[in-house]
Formats: sequence, structure tokens, C-alpha cells
Amino acid sequence: MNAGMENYAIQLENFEGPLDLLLHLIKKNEMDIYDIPMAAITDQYLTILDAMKILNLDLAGEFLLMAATLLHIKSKLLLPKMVEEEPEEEEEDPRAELVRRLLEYQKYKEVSQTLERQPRLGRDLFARAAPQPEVLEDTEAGFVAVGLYDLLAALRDVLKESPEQLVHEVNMEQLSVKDRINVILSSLQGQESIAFVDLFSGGIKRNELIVTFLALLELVKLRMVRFMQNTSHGTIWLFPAVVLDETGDLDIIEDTLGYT
Amino acid sequence: MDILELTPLVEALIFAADGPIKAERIAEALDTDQAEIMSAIEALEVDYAERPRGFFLQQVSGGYQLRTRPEYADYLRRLGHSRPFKFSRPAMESLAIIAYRQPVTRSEVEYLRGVDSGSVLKTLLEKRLVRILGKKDIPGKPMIYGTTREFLELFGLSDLSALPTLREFSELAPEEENGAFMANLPLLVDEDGLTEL
Amino acid sequence: MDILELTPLVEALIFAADGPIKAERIAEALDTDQAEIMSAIEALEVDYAERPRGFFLQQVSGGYQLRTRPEYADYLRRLGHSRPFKFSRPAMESLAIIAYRQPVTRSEVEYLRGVDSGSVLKTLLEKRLVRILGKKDIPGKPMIYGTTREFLELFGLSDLSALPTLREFSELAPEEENGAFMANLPLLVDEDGLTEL
Repeated sequence: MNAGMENYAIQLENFEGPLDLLLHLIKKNEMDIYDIPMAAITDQYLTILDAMKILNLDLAGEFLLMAATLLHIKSKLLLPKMVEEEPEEEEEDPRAELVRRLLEYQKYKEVSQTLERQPRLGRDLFARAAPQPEVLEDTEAGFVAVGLYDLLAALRDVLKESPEQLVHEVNMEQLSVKDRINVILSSLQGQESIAFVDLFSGGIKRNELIVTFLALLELVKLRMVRFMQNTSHGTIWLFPAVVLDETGDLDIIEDTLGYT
Repeated sequence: MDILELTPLVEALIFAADGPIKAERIAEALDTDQAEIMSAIEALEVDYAERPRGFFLQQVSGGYQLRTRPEYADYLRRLGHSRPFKFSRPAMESLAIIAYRQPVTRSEVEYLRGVDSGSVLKTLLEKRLVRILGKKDIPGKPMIYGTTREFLELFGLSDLSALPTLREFSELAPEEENGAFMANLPLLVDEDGLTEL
Repeated sequence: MDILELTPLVEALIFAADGPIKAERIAEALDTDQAEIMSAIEALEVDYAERPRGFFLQQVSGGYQLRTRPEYADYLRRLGHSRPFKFSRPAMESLAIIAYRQPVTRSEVEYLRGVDSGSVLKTLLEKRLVRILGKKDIPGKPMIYGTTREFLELFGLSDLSALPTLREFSELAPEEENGAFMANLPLLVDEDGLTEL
């Protein structure tokens, strides 16, 4: 790794995620946010991802998703303008959604810094620590203002301790990344696309979620699928990047994935 | 430090201390000598005598503490607690079980909790968070319990289907499982989100 | 009651309350009307402005609370009885998003931040700065989140409308140094919560 890359790798710790990193790159290079040079930014972004290879996979996952988005935007810009089928409809710049996200992210990043500086109880301002003994006598105020979180936490604790079959709810079924890849591919079969969130909906368990995510990353890596974002709602859509065969099954040697 | 500057500062320290605070400790925190602190305390006492405040400076167990004036005690008692009452752990556990597994019998609650829950159940009934739905058609005809409208209101729920599931809860963050997998992810699993100094 | 009598009494009630107290509740405890309480509160504010005290009256979470003056923070931290939250950047970002966009789902937070926010959200829930408001009436019924009273108290906000104005960007703001985030905080507190100068 050269010095520059090392530098990136160290700096990465300071970024909250792909949006933060992109924002930094755009500012550093004094790029016009409304006219982001996709080739340049994608190159820089990917260089950093290379430097991240030594880092763990799940971290890279969120960054990878953005890489796919960048590549997609870049390729869309490179496509020769087709003869418009519906010339009336004004086509949005493929970068528009990304720009909106970056500006929106910047807004919250900035305000979180303002909030951070706000005089804070216990750090900058102090209230009285001990209430008067006089007011402590009267405690029958009834039940108020506990959160649902407390209720759930209580339930979790009970179930954790409780005997018998209730525990099975927490038990995880063993799922392989390979199986999940095939599940995803078969659900893509005959479909134009699937919403990214749909892959994770329906009360999916945590480990399923991780396996699904890993499977998606593999599919991106294998260039079997592409992610796209719907501009109006910002939904991430999953598209098949290849023509899937009848079964939709992919013969993957599990070990090569390195998750087992 | 100037006595005019020192006095409110000493007042602030006495105000925020979690009990009677010794002049010695104030001097230490302000990196000044005790004699100065004593003059500031005297200045405070003069100040409180001149202009009536709701509290006074009391010398107690070798230290100083601000206390409300005794003649206000009646009003203060009427104040009661401004903090919401917190559920006891047993109450919360029982309520959670009833909410999620209703209709449920007392013995089912007790089986899950592993302890007698009669008195907790009684409190929940009294607070109208739980009600008797009827009797279960099994030998012994035990009473079955469920939650009330007040329960929904307390938690701001439109109806019972709005109760989040345990699965949704555990999805928020992995507990132990996948621990190894998630352990070495510097950005994703942020350092506890909040740390305490 | 005479305003001269009422003012120290109101001060005593605010002083003694174990959290921000609403004018309404003071009025109730004193069996008088709220307008009178408000004049007493104003009189207190004038008084505190005239003669510097160690604390001031802050309007927070719909009520009033006495809090030490911010310029004394360093000295008070040296007393070491408080263990303040230190927010990580992910926690602060998520909290800001939840505060401004509530009711908000986890996936909305994650979309805005571009990263998984489950564990941060869980920590914020545990610290009671964020709460589950219920479920959103859309497919999948995701949980929706909002901030709590504790959040307002921690940041000294009278209500959500007192949040710092959200600046709309039409372009990029000048780069803020990485690390500038914490730069102008008096971070003198070491692990023991004690300061060393």
C-alpha cells in the first residue's frame, strides 16, 4: 500500500459512512455539487475502497453499495442519449438523487454539530443533584411515561430467563450465503426488479439479514445484480444484471465465499 | 479571585453538590484558600438575609447545603413528585408478558417469570393497566388477564397490533449471536453509540 | 398572595422540584392562578439578572429549572459528581435526524445517514433520549421513533420548536475539519469525570 492509500485508510475512521466520505471528496476537490464529475469521483472513491480491502466486509458493504450506485450513475451518463421515446418527459439527471442525498446529509451533519455544542445538562449546566426530602414523601403519582422500549426490554429479559420452548423464537436457523444467493436469484426470476427493502422485510431475523446482505454483496461482486435507486422515492431496486437460466440457481462453491 | 466573582461561583458549587459540601472541598475545586471561601459564604448569607430567597444556607454535618425555607414545607409537600413514577422491574415484566401473551392466566405469568406475581398483578389491576377478561375453560377455571385501554394510552398505542414485536426489537442490534462477526466492524458497530466519561 | 411573598415561594418550588416544573403545576400547588405565577417567575428572572447568582432560570421541556451558569462548568465538573454523556458522531447524527424528522423509521434514519444505525438507535433508546412511538401504517409496519422529555432536558430545550434552525443547503458548506466536531468543547474531563487543568 502506498503512502497515499495509507492516509486514506487512516482517515476512513473519521467518516460516518459513504455519504460522509463522498461529501469530503467533493469538497476537497472543489467539485461542483450540481455537476459532479462522475468519472473522477468514482475513481477516487474506488481507490479508497481498495485501501479498505484490508478492513472488514460489512463495513465495506455500505461503501460497496455506494460504489455500485456511483458506477451506475457513471454508466448512465456515458450512455449515448437515446432517441427519446417520450420526448415530452424531461429526464432527470442521473446524479440528482445522489446530490439530494448529499445535501440532505450535510444538513443533518451540520445540525448535529450545532447540537453537540449546545450547552448540555451534566456537561455545561448542572441542576440540583438531590431533591428535597419534603417532596419525597408524596410518591403515589401513579404509572406514567415509561416507554415501549422498557416494555420490550422486560419481555426480552423474561424470555431470556424463561424455561421451555419459548426460547425457540430466538433460535436461528442455519442459512448459508450460497442458499441465500439462490433464493435471491430465484425471486428475481421473471421479475424486472425487487425492492431492496423487500429482501429484508417480513420480520427477518438478524442473522438472516446478515446472510442476505452478504449474498447481495456477492451478487454485486459477481456482477449478477445491479442496484438502482428510484429517484422519486429513493427506494433501492435490485435488478438482474444477467439473463437468469430456468432454475435461477447458481452453482457456487460455498468455501470460496469464505463465510463458513 | 474577586469576592464578587467568587460568591456566585461558590453558590453554584453548593447548589449543584449532591449533599452538604465542605468549605475545604469548595476551596479545592476552585484552587483557592479556605479563608476566601469562608468570606464568600458569609457574603452569601448576608445576601440571603437582605433579599428573601426561597432557600437558605444551612450548615450541616460539617458542610453547607441550600435548603428550602421550613415555612414553605406545606406547599412543597403538595408538589409531590414531578418525575414520572418508574415501573418496578417485576411490574414491567408482568405487564410485558400480559401485553404480549394475552389472554393469559396468572400461573402462566408466574411460570414465565419464575416467581409469584400475585401482588404485582394486583397493582396492575388497581392501576387499570390490566383487566380480567374472564375465566379460562380448564379445570380450576383460572382467571385470564389482558391489557386495558389505559395501557394503550400510556404507551401511546392505537391498538394492540401496534405493539412492536420482540423480533423487531432484537433486529435493532445483535445481542450475542453474530457477536464475533460484528465485533471487528469499526464504523458499523460504533463504540456503544454513547460512552460515559 | 403578594408578589413579594410569592416570588421566594415560587423560587423554593422550582428549587425543590426534581426536574423542570411547569407554571401550571406551581399554580396548582400554591392554589393560585397561573398569571400570578408567571409574574413571580418574571420577578425572579429580573432578580437573577440584577444580582448575579450561581444559577439561572432555564425554560426547559415545558417547565422551569434552576441550572448553574454555563461559565462555571469547568469548576463544577471538578466536583466530579456528574457523569455526562459523551456522544459519538453516529449517535449525535442519528439523534439529530430523529429530533428533526420525528416520527421517523429506522430505515429513514439509515437512508439519510447511509449506514446501518441499529446499534446507535438501541443505545439512544437505552439512554431514554429516544422512544418508540408506535408503528407506521405502511407495509411492513416499521417502528417509528421520536425524542423524549429527557432529550429536551439534556439539551436545555423548552420544546421541539426550540431546536437549532436546520440550515437548508443549496450548495456545499465549506469543509469543516475532521475533528472540528469536538474542537470547541471544553473537553477537560478525564475518565474519572474530574478535570485537570
